[in-house]
Amino acid sequence: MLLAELVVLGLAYGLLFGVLALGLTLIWGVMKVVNIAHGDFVIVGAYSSYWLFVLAGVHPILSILFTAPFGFGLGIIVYLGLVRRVVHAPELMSLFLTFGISTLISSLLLYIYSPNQRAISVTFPSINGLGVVLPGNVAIAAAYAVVVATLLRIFLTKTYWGKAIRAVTEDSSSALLMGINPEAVSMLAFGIGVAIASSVGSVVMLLQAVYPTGGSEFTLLAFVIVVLGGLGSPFGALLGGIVIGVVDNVASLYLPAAATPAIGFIILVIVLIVRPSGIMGAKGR
Amino acid sequence: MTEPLLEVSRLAVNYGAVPVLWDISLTVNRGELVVLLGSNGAGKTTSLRSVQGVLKPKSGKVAFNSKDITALAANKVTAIGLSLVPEGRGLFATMTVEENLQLGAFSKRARKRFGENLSSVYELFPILKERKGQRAGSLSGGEQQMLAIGRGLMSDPEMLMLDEPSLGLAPIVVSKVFKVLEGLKDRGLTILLVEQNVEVSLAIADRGYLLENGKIAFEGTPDQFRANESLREAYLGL
Amino acid sequence: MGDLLRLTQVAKRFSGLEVLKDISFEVAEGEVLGLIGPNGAGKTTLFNIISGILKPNSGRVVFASKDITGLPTHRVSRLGIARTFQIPQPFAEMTVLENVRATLLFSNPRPEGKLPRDAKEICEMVGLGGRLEQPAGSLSAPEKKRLEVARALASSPRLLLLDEFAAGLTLSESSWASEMIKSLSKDYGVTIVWTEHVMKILMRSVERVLVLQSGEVIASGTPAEVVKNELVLKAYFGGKPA
Amino acid sequence: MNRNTYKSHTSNSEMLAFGESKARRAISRTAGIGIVVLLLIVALGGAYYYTTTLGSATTSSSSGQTTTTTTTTTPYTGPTKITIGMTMPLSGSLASDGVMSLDGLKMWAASVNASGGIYVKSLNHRLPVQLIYYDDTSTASVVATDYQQLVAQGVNFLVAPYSSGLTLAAAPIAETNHLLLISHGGASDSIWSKGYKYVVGVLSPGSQYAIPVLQMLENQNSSTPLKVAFFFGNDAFSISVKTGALAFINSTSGKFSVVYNQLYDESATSYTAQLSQIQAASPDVVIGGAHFADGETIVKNIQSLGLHFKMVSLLVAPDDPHFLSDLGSLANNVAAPSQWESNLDFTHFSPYYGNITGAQFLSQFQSSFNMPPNYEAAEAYNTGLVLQRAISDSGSLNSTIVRNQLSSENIWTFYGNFQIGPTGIQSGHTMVVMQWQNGAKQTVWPRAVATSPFVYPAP
Amino acid sequence: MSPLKLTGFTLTRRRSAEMAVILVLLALLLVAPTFFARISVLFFILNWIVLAESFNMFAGLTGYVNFGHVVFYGVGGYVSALLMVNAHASPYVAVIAGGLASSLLALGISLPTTRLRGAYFAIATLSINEAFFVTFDSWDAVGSAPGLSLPISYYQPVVEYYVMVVVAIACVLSMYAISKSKFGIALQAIRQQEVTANSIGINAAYYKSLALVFSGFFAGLAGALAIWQITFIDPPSAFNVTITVTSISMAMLGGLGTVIGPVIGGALLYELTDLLGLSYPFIHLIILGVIIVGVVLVIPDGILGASRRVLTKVRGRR
Repeated sequence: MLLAELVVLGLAYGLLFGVLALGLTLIWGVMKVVNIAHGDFVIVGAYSSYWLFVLAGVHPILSILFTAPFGFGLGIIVYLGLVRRVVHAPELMSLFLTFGISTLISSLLLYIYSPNQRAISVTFPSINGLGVVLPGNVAIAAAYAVVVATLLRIFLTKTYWGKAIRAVTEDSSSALLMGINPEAVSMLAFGIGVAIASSVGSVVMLLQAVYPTGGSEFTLLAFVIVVLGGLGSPFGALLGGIVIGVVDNVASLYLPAAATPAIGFIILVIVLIVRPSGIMGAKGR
Repeated sequence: MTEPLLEVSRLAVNYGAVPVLWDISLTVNRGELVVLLGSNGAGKTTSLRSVQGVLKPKSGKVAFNSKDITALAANKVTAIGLSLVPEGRGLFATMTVEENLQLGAFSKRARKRFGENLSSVYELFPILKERKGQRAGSLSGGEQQMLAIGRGLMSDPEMLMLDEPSLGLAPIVVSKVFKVLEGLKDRGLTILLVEQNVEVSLAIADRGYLLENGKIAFEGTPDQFRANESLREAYLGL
Repeated sequence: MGDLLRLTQVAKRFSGLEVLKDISFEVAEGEVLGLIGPNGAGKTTLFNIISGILKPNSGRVVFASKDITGLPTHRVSRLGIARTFQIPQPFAEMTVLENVRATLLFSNPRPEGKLPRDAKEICEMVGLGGRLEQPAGSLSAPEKKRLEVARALASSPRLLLLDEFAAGLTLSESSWASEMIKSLSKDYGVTIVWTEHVMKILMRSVERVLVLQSGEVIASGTPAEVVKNELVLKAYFGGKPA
Repeated sequence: MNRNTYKSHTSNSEMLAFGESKARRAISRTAGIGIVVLLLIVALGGAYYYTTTLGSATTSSSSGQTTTTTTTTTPYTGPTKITIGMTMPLSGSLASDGVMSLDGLKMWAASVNASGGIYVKSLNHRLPVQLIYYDDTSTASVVATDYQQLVAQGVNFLVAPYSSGLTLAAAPIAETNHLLLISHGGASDSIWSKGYKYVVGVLSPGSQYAIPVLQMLENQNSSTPLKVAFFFGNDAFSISVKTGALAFINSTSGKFSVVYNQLYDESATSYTAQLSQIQAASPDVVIGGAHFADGETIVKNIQSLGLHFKMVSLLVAPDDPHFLSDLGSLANNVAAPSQWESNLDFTHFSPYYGNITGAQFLSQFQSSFNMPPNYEAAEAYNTGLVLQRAISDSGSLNSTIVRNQLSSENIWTFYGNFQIGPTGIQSGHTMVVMQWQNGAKQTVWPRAVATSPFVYPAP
Repeated sequence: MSPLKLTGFTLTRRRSAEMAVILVLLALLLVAPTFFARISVLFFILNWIVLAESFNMFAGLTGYVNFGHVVFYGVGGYVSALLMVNAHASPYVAVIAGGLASSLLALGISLPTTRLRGAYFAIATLSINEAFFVTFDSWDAVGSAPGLSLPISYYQPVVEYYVMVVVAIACVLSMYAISKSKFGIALQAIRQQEVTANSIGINAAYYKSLALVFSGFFAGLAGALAIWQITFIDPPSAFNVTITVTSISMAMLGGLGTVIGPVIGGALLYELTDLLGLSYPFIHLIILGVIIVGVVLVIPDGILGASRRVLTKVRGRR
C-alpha cells in the first residue's frame, strides 16, 4: 500500500516537475538555448505569489492569473534585451549569458527581499481513495500541471502560433519557407517558457518554502528531466518528470532517504550513455 | 502574355567565402512553367534559395511582381505570394498531414483563404484528405512529395518554385507528380522547377535554363534543348 | 599491378533505408577511377565507409590485402587512405602551413612513397606557395580545395579519395585540378578514386568510370562506353512520362 | 628526389616550427596584456591592503560600520576603538541565518556605543566598538581569505561566521594568529574537538539539543517504552543533534525505543514519502528537523497526509517567528528545542550581566529591524555581551588574556548562563523546549522556567 | 633576407622583455609572503587560475564544455583530506594522491561521455558531478554531510602558498607545453574539425581522454590544495556547481583556448569578486551578474580576443 501511495505521489510531483521542464524544453527546441535562469524565474513567480498573498490576500492558485502573464512579459523583455543576441552564438555563450541572468535575478531578489525563506499557509484537504492518501496541496499542484500541460497541448496543436513553435523546433529552415518569422517564434517560446516557470512558482508556494537563491535547484531538476526525456520534446519532458518523480519517491523505500536524489542523476547518466539523445529524443547524436 | 513575374538579374551568391553562383539572370513570365536544369552541384538549389531570400546574395537583384525582393526575409517572400517547395520536401515529420497544410497557410494573406485552398488541395490530392490525421513522416515518398506541393499551394502563391520534386521517387510516381505540375500550370500557376530528370521536365516546360558550374550555360525551348549537345555535355561531360 | 582496394558486397542502411546495396568493385594500384551518379546515388556514403567514418551493415572492404572493414578513421588514414571533403573542412584557425604540418605530424610515411614530406613543398605543389601563413578559414573556395589536396597528400596516401573535387571551381581552376590528378597518379604512384558532378573534367581525366545509381553499380567502363550506356542515360536524363 | 629525406623529417624541428606562428600570436600580443593586467591586480590588491590596514581608523570605505565617533580628550595615542571582525553568510544557502546573526551583533554594538563604549583598564580609556564584516557567500574558501583580511586589518577579536562548517574554516586562522574567535552559530561538537585554544562557544553544542525534549518525554508517565522516530536532515548540525539524542537514549535503559531512524535530503520538495514510512512504523513521537524550509515542509506534509503523532519536535524551524505566520494553525503543538526564548527571565540569577532582559531584547530588535528576532539573533547579541564582559573584567584587548578571562567567567545574561569547558565548548548554557500553543510561543521545559504546561499528547 | 632578420630581431627583443616581466612577476610571487599579509588571497587567485586553466586544458582545446569540472576538484580534495585525516599522510603525498585520483576519475568519465556532443556532454558531466555530490553527502566513510576537517597541525599557510605557486606554474607551463606539442595540435584539430582530424590519422577519442586526464589532474591538485588551506571539506563546498561555472567564466573572460587567458581571467574575476565582496557585502553579487552579462554582450571573445581586435584596429588605422 505504501508503494502504491508513493507511486501516486511520485506521479503527482512528476507531473509538476514535467511542466517545469516543459518551459525549458520549449526554449531549447526553438532556439537551442539552455536557460540556466529557468529556476530563478520560478522563484520570481513564487515571490510574486507570496506578496500577493501577504499584501492582498490573493490565493496562490488565483495569483497564477497574475504570475503567468507577468512571466510572459518578463520573458519577452529578457529575450529582446539579452537572449536574442546570443541565439546564433556558440552554445557556451548562451549558457554563460543565462548564468549571468540567473545570478542577477537571484541576487536582486536577495537584496530586495532579504534571504529569509518564505512560505504560505494554505492547505487543501487531502484526497483518500483506494487506501491511498494524496496530500491536497500536491493534488492541486498535479491538477495545475495537468491543466497547463493540456492548455499547452491545445496551444501547440490547435493554434497557428503553437504549430509554428513546433514547426521551428522540428525544422527551422522549412518553417521559414512557410512564412514563419523565427525571431517572433523565439520570442513567443521564451515568453511562454518563462510564464510556465513563473506560474510553477505560484504552485511551489503551496508545497514548500522558497528563498531568493533557491532557483538553481529547480534549474537542475528541469535539466535532468529535459535531458532524460530528450531535449526539445515536450512529451518527453512530461515523461521525464514522471520518471524522476516516481523514482525519487519510490527509491526512498529502499535507500537511505538522503541518498535518493542520486538516483535521478545516475539514471540520467545511464540513459545518456545508452541512448545519447534521451528517452524521446531523435535517434543519433 | 509575356509579362515577367520573376526577374533575376546578375545574381551572385557565396557560401561563406565560396562562390556558388557567379552571374545568374533569368526571367519567369506569368503563367509559364520554366525548368532550371543542370547537374548536381551546378547551383540550382542555391539559385532557388537565394530567390526565396533564405540565402543573402552577394550582388544582383531579384524582382517579383515588379517589386524588389532581394533583401526581403524568406518568410516575407512567402507571404507576398512566392513559395518554395524545398529539396527533400522539408516536411514536419512528426506533425499530421493537415497540420503541415495549415502551416503552409501561415501568412495572414493565406490564412484568409485557408478553407478554399484546403479543399482545392484535397481535391488535387485526394490521398492527402484520406491521410489528413496521419503523421507526415509515415507517408510514402510520393505522398510526401504531394504533401510538400500541397503545403506550398496553401500559401496561396502566385508562383511556386519546386526543388527536385522527383528525388527518390519511383518512375511511376514521378510521372504522377509531373502530371500534377502540368495541371497546376494549366490552372494558371506560374512555376519555376528545378529538376535533374531532364526528359520528364522538358516534356512539361515552356522554357528552360541550363545551369553549369554556377552560370547559365544555355537557354531555350524544350526543342532547342533537345537539338543541342549542351545538356549531354553538362551532365555527362562528353 | 594487383588490386589496391577491393569492396565485396558492401551494404549500408540508414534507419531502414538502403543507401548502398551490395556494392562490389576493385581499384587497381595506380589507377584513377571515376565514380559518378546522380544525387543520392550513395557516393559520399561509399567514401565514408571506405575511410572508416561509417561502418557498413555488411560486406568487406580490403585495402592492400588487409581487411579494413569497420576500422576507425584514424587507423584507416594511417594505413594510407586519404580523402578530401566535398565541402572543404580545413582546420580553419590554423594557417595553411599548419594545416599541412599537422597532417604530416600524424601521418605514417611510407618508405616507398614518392610524395614530398616537407610542408612547404607540398603547399607549393598544389599552388598554395603564396598563402602559407594565411589562416585556412580565410582562403577562397578554390584555395580551400587546393588545401584539401595538400592535406590529403601530406598524409602520404597510397589511395586518395576525392569527393566532388571540382565543384565550385572555375574552368581554369578545374583544368589545373585534372592536370594535378593525372600527375599524382603518374608521377607519384597515388591511386585515386574520384567522384564528381562536373563531368567535363572527370570524364576527360579518368581511364575508367563506375556509375552508381540508388546504391547500385549500374555501369562500369571507359568514359566513352559509359556515356552510351542506356542505363546511364536513363539515370541522368530520366525516362519519358509513362 | 631522395626517398630517405622524407623519412627523417617529422620530428621536433617540424613541431616547433609549427608552433612558431601560434607562439607569436599567443605570446607576444597577449602576454603583454596579460602581464600588465596581472601587475595591475597585484598593485590594486596591495593598495587595497595598505589602505585597509593603515587607513582603517580613518575611513569606513570598507564595509566596516563605524557606529559611533570617539570622544576626544587629552593626548591619547592608543587604539581609538575595539575592532571586531567577522564574515557572515549574507548570500548563499545560509544567508537568512547570517543576516539574523549580523543584526544581533549590530544591535549589541549600537547599545555599547550608545553607552559610551567599553572601559579598557590597561588603556584607561572607554573605547567604542566597530564591527567589520564581510559577506562570505556561505563559502568556506571565502571565509579563509576574508579572515586573513581581518587579521591583516589588525582587528582585536574575531566572531565566527554562522554555521559549523564555516566556523571550522575560520578556526585555523584565528588559532595561528592567536585571535579569539567566538562562535554563536556553530553548534557542531567537532569544532571543540580539534584542540583549538582560541575558539569559544556561547551556545549549547548540537549534542545537547534534543536532550531536554527527551527528558521532558521521560517525565510524561508512559508505561511502555516510548516509540520514537528520528527524522533529521542530512547536515553536520542535525547529525550531531541526533548523535547526542541517541547517546542519551542509550543511557536511559528501556524508556525509549527508536522505531525509525533516517536522514533526509534538505533540498527535497516534499517529505511525504518518508513520512508515510514513518507512519508505517507507528511511532508515538517524531523528533527531527534541520533548518527552516525543510521544517515547514515537514509540518505541511504531516498535515496534508492526515498523520497524527503525540508530539512533533523539530530543529530550528518552529522557533522562527515566521513559522507561525507561514503555517497559521498548523504550527500548534509543534515543539522545538530552543537555545533561547524571549519569555525566559534570568534576571534573578547572579551575576546578571547586560542591562537587557529577554522581553527588552525582543522589543528593541523588533523596532530596530522591523521583524521579530529568533534565537540566532539572541546568540549573536549574547556573543557581544560575553566579549564585553571579558574585556571589562580583564581590562585588556589582548586576545590571549581575554580568552583566559572567559575560562573563569560564570555569568547570566538574557540568554542564560555562560560558562565554558576547558576546550572552549559551552557548558553552562542549557536548552529549553518551546511549543506553539494557540498561536503563541510557550516555553514548556524545564519546569522551572516554563510559561505553560506541555501539551501532550497533542490533541 | 633583411626583413626576415628584422622580424627575428624584434621578436627576440620583445620576448626578452616578456621574459623579464614574467621573472619579475615570479619573484614578486615568491617574496609575497614577506610583505603581503593576505597571502590566502594570492593562494586563491592561484587556485582559481589552476581551476580555470585546467578547465581550459580540456574545454578550451577540444571545444567540449565540461559542466562537471568541479567533480575533479571535489574528488581531489576528498582523497587528500581522507589521507590526511585517516592515514595522517604527509600533505605533499596527499595532494599528489588527490591529483592522481582525479585524473583516474577523468579517465573513467571520458570513456563513456566523450562520444556525446554539445549540450548532452555538458549535462552528462553536470549529472555525474551531482551524483558524486549526493553520494558523498550520504556516505559515512567519507564523512557524509558533516564533512571532514583537518587537524590544525596541517595548517601551514606559507608552505601551502608556495606549493600552490609551484602547482600554478606547473599548470600554466603544462598548458603551454600541451598547446605547443603534437598533443595540442591534435586537440586543436579536433576542436576545429573533428571529422577531418580523424581522417588525417588523429585518434580523437584517445586525445580527448588524455586531455581530460590532464585537466582532471590539475583540478584535483587545486582541490587538494584548497582543502589543505581551508582545513575543512564537505560536499556542498567540494562539488559546488558554482565553482565549475566560475571556472568557465574566468576562462571565457580571459579567452578560451589560450594559455594566458585563464590566468588573466582567473586573477581578474577572483580579485574583482573578492574586492566587491569586501566593499559591498550586500550588492556584490548583483554587480557580478551585470559584469557577466556585460562580458557576453560586449566582449564575447574574452579580454585577449577583444584586445587583439582593438590592436588590429589601431594598427589598421596607422
